[in-house]
Amino acid sequence: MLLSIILIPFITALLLLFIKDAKKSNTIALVSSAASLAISIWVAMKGAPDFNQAWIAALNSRVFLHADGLAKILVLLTTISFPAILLATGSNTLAQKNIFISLLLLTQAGLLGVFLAGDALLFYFFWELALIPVYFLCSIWGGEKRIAITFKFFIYTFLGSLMMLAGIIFLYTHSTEPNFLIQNFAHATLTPAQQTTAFVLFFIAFAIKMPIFPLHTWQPDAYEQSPTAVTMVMSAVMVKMGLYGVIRWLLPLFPVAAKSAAVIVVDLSVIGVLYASFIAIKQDDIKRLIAYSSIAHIGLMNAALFAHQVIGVQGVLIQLFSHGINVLGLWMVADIIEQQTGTRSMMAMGGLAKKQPTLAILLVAFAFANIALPLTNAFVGEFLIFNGLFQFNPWVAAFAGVSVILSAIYTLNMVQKVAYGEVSEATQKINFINKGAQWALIILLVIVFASGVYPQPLFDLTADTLQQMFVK
Amino acid sequence: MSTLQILFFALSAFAIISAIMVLVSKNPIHSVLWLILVFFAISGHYILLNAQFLAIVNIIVYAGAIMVLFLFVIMLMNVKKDKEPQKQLFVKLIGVITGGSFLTLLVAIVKQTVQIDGKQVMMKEGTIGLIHPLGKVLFSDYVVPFEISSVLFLSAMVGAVIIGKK
Amino acid sequence: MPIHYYIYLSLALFCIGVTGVLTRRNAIIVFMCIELMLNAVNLLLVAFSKMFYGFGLAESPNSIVGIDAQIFVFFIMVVAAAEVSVGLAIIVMMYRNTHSVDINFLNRLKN
Amino acid sequence: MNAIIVSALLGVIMMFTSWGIKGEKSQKYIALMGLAILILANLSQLNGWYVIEYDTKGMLAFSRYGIYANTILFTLTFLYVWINGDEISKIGNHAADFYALFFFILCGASVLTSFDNLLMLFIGIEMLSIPLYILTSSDKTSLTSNEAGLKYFLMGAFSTGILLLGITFIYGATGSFHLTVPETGFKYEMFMRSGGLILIFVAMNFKVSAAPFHFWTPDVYDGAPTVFTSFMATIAKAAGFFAFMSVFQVQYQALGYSWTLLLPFVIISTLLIGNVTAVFQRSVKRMLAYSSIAQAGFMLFALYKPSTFANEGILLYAFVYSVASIGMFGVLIKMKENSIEGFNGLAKAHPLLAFVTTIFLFSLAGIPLTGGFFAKYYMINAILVAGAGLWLVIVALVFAAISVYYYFKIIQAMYFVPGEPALGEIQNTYPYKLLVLAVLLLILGVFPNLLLNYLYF
Amino acid sequence: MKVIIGLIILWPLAGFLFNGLGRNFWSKKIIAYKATGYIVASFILSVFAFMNVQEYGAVTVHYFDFINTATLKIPIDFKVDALSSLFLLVITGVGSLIHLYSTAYMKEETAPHYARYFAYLNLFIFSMLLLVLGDNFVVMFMGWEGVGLCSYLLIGYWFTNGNYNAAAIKAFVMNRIGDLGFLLAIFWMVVKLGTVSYGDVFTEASLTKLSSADITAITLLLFVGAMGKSAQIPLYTWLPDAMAGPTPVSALIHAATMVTAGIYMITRSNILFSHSECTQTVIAIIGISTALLAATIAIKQNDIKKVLAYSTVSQLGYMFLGLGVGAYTGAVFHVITHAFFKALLFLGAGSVIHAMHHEQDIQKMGGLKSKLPITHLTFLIGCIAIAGIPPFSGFFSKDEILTAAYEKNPIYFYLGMVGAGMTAFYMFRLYATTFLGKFRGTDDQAHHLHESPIAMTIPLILLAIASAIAGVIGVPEIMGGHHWLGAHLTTIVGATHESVLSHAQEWMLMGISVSIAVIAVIIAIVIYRKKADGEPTSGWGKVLFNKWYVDELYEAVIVRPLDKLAAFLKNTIEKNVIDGAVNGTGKMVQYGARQIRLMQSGQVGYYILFMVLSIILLFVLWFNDATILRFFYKLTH
Repeated sequence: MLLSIILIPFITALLLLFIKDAKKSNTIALVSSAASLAISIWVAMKGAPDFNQAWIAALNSRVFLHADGLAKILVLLTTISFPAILLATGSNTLAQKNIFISLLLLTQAGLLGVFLAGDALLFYFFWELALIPVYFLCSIWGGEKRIAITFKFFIYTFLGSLMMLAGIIFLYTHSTEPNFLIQNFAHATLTPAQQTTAFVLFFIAFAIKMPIFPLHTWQPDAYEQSPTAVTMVMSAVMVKMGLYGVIRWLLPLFPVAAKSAAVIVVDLSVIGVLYASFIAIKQDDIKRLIAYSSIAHIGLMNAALFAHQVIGVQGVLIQLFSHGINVLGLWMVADIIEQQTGTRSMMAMGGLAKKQPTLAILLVAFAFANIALPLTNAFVGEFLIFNGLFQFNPWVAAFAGVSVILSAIYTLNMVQKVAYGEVSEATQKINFINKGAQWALIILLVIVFASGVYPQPLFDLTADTLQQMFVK
Repeated sequence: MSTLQILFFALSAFAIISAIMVLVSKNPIHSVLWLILVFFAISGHYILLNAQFLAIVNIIVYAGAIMVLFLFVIMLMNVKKDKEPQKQLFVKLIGVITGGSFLTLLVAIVKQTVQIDGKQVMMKEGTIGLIHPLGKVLFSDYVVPFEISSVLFLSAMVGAVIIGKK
Repeated sequence: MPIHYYIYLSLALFCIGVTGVLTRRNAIIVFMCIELMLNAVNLLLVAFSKMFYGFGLAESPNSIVGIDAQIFVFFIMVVAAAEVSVGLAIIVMMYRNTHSVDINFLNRLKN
Repeated sequence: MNAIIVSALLGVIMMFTSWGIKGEKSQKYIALMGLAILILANLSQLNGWYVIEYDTKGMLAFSRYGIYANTILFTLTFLYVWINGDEISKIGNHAADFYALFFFILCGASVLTSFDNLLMLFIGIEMLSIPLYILTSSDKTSLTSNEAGLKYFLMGAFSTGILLLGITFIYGATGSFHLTVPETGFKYEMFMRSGGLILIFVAMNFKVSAAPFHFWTPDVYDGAPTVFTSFMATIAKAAGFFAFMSVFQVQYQALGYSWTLLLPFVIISTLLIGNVTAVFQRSVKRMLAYSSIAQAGFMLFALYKPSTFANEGILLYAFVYSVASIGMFGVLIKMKENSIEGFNGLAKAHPLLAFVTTIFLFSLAGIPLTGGFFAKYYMINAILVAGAGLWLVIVALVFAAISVYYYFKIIQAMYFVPGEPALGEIQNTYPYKLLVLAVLLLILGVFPNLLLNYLYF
Repeated sequence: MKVIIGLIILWPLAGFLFNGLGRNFWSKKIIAYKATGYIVASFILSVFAFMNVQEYGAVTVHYFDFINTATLKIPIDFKVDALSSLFLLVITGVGSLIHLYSTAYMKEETAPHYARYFAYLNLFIFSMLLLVLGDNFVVMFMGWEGVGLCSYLLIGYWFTNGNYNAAAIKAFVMNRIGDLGFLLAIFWMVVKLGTVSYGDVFTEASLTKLSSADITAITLLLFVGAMGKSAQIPLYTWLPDAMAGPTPVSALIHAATMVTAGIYMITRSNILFSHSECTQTVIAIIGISTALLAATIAIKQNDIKKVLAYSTVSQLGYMFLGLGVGAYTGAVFHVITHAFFKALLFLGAGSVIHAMHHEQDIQKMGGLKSKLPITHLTFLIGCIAIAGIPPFSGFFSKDEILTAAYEKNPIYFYLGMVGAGMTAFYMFRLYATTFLGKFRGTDDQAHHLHESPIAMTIPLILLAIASAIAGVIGVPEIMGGHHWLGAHLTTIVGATHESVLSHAQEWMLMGISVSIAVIAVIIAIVIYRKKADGEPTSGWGKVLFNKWYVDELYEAVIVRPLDKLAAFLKNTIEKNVIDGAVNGTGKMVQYGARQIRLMQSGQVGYYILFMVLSIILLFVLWFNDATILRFFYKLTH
């Protein structure tokens, strides 16, 4: 069951290499991603048995897939995102679209693998599998400065993952039994100094992936230059890999180090949140704005994780999902606008509400979900996150809280510049919204409100992870 | 000072001076000739050490065959003394200093090795340097390397053919 | 004769060889200096051989301890001869192409 | 023993082939057949089958490991000849002689995987080196080839001198040439012995082109005919590493703590110089030369302390690295020019070639799902198991990230930069041969134990 | 009850969905009927709920758990009690009237925009009901932010106008600042108590779990929230700007309901506030300061809606003064009366603007008395009510607050008196300039002047009646009433305490306030009967006309420095420092590559030299390993 979630996109990806027709390949991909969505919903509801098979005997590494709450929610996010993305960007014309989609699905397989892997080596494998197709996607189909930017992004993240590799091997050599099961590492007897070392190694990898200030500079550029479908994947799902790593690795395996680093990391994250928010205020490029907003949100989640309060972590578990959905919606709207106006500069936009009211409404809805208005999904998560931060330190929460105001400023600025005002020359070009994108957005919007009003299913889904983390 | 010691020091001085002359001679042919003298001096040492076989081989193979080969090549090329390019003095100085420090270091290593302090080398006596025991050992214990070095020669031969053939 | 004498002598010859390699530009002379280094090693080996032979004799009159070093010297000579044949062939070929045996002339390949 | 004898015999046979059989194709096939026989003969030793049963009197010691290392080298040579056979015959008209030299080199390599005496080390290294000098300078009309040959020869001879001095020191200190020093003579902890070891260390570093003794590498690899660079950088180097391992796996304790200082020093300078200098190369061939230095830096990890990871890792590394390099050089041979720009637009013009190149580069960079990843993995694991500091690993990984920088430049050129690739004529089957290598790398990238399991059966 | 309360809140939501989703399908007529109908339905149910509370007391209904985890449980509970039922009535009642009014006022809009307008308005009612009905702070916060959102959307309703959008953003952001305070207060409660339900929190307030410092902090933070929503110093500047929205919106949101949310919140948690003397003092001071400041500004404004806006701020200040001095009943009373008369005034103003074709400057009006009789009359009633002249409603509520203030501290009272005087003055200045004297507008406007349609006048009339008589619910005892409101709210704020003032004193205070008001009214009418103010060019007039330059001050002290900071971060730190460091690393590698490359000189001599030097280096390293090794050993082990 779990294996099939990963294999479906993987096999489809290979299959697509041989299907030259753009439309057909899109349909096939859509069907495949819908299939994995169906399976993942089934898994989320009913659970699934672990998949456990010997892999590299010499190293005692296993193909071990395990779905706990954390994995389920992220798998769900991934499998929801991909059909939505395919639906939304299906009509975009690209050269060699079948390969584009194929690489996209490979990324999906990698992402799903990351979330499901219970074996460190396997985890690392998928971690890279998720990265490499993105490198090609961005470099081939990206914007003007794509090559240099993507390269920077790739080297940056690759360096991070190499550090993680060092960390994994370090743990492996210190664990009581020589195998790679992540649970097994928890039994490794590490001195505090060793814990700190391993912690730092892993943290670099995750911090770059998330990214945390000041390691974030690859992100806005990468988001800006990537083809939007990839940006969506990166920002909705890929950045979650970093947070996932923190939850899966740093907190349970290095409790002492995580605790002693908490103050630094939380402070750094909060500084990053404010920093990114401030920069977002001054952005004119709509994609960069969303990118910085994403940095701020991710920073907040990271802070809450390291604050390590039950309530805050619970919030993060929800927010992982919510942020993905919201940011996906924002990107889709941004994509439609960019596709049709040919510009990303908000100065050139305006009057969308007059020209395309539906799109404007969707933009506004996602914008407000993004700033965590109550009854949208993000509110639940951020409310709990702030609560956790407050428990950690009220001042930190207060400072982080300033981002609530700042986010309102930049989001509303964006809404104003894009949607309101007189119809600009660029906006005049927006003549239609393709049905796929519209439906994807509406589905996402339904999720936004549904999980904003009744988030309990998400809580239930992640309860076991929380239990594991806090009840010893 | 015994004769042995006198001979030793004389040969040593001769060897070192000749070696230095190899370096300082401007004319390559002179260098070759000085080098042959070094080899003779070394052969002298071998005789002192009663390594007669090696002494002979050294003279025949090295001083005789190899050095003559060198000589031939130099003459073939007809390198004149005035055509011979020289390195800058500065570079030479660096070379000498480096060589000197290398020597110092190696000597330091030997000096540090207290275990060989006062150990003597057996002069004149001993049968191991004679052909008979050497031959016996060479064709019993060392027959594998002996055979394998023939392969080495084969490859050198092939190489010479490849490179030498026009 | 103390072993140190031989060691110092050999090391001196060896380092003269090294210095020669470092200071000369003529490829043939450089190669000759390398031969000098090999010979210095040979001498040292023989000296060691006789030192160990001395130890061996003290234990048994029929000892041939140390003979392996002399055989080693023999092999060094053999290999050196092979090397010389190839080396000179390369130098001659070089000379045929460039009419020079100056190693400073070899600087097409760099950086 | 089988390997040594059969390879020597095959060398001789190949020598005569050049007189008897004229067709270059048939020479190639004879060589391939010979290699197959060689592999079989080598493996059959495991089953107790000997061409000649002879007591080597402690000169050689045959282990399962050594035989397996031989097999790897022979297999690599087989792949190498299979892919590059046509290119070899284009250089001069000595194809058969070159094959003979390959066999002699393999003979030397077999010695290096099984020696138990420093004399055999010396002879083995010379057997490896002398044919390489010849191969390097084999393109007689090319000045660069001449230059590379002479440089290689002079420096190689010099390093031989250093090696011999080291062996002599060890002999002086222990009274024995045996790798495992018998309990006679002076005991351990001798300064001269350690000094000798360091000198051997230097000479071996030279052979495997580890910094700061790497200087010959870029020039020689660059100057030599590409097809032979491919051989030198892979099989010869791997053989050198096996020898290096044999010496220091036994003797490393003699250096005590110094070992934990000297080796890291060499490792880091190798990684630094190899990786950092490669960044700036415009010539792919030269870049690969530097990258091979950098790869040597990783392979040196295995020397730190003997362990299963080190032993298995060096085999895996040697194989994977060689396969990737042979592949990469295989692509390079077909390019009309060596510059990175030459690769521009290759993905459009020849997608399959671009794909296999990508896999080779991935493997060299150590990206997961290719064998290169596990090779690096084993190395890191080895050094961590050996108790070395994590800092060494981290530094190495930072350099690995830098290596991605230059490897990916080619990928960028192939896929993202439009242009006309400077592609020479390619036979239809040629890319598929390379594809075999790529597939091999991919398989090893997922199941590295396919290679390593044979060590234990 | 569960169903009824659910329906009260769901009707507006249904209206929102109906109008929002169907904006392209329905005709304007259907939209208007449905939108108004839903609210009226809600009102009817509210009345029913109110009766129910009167009869059986408070009701709490549980629907589902919003958040239910091991550590925190936040249910979606609604509570209808004395306080919320009152607010229900006000919201749905006034809301219905304003919806009705709007159907006519917004006639000019095209159908989709018309629908959008009503969708927003319905959503607002929904949010406001959520705010009022919630049984815990989180549900209140949901409504709290929801009304903020609707306020934003409605202020920026005419979205093509950039200034309107700026005003909308300003409103939302300032509200968010307050919301942050509110949120922090909630966090504080969660951390200390683990619950946010009113019942639990208020019970715990008197127990040991909360120290007095905690309570002070929580209440102050809550008050920060109230400041934002109810436009108190220093967060009041958004409200005048919010007049950019359609006038009925100003009436509903920015006068009658949303802005009073702060008062509702504080009254709701009065138990907490009563425990903190400090907070109460702060509230009182802020309240009276706001009342005075806004009143002074209102004196010199020429925009009919701006005057009303500042008047609203000022009146809200009074309400906070009431809260600060503990007169919760008085504050709620004033909320109710203010809802009537301020909604009336705004709608009246809307009627005027409607008649004047969107002219808002009172200098260009005058003499409208005869042209707009109903509007004039109702507006006058509103003015009298707000000026505090008995027996109109404003008098009773304001008097109750001022009396309580006097009890607390006479200074509050005197300052309040001054404010009351100013209120009377500027309201009648507005009245006189608008309705009396000669018409000063263009001929075109004069030609088209007409009384508003019936849909607009009916709400005016109904509200005028309410404004006039609403005082009856809180007639103080000395005037023979028994203060129904006080009795009604006993369950919420406790029994009305016995006044310490003698009857004579009370009468005297009333007398002072009434006479000051009357005098101010007379002065205003005398001055502005014939002419209008020009724009003052110097002196105090100019300062007041420019609103004490507070906006400019904020701009200079807060907005611009932050903007500069953001620009600095974006252009300098991000680009040069952080990204610079990253790129610098890359450059360093390249530089190193260039340098190391030079070592590869191509000369064999140098190569061998380097080799020998390296050997020497290795030896030196080895010799010196005692010192170097110790260093490396530490690193490696």
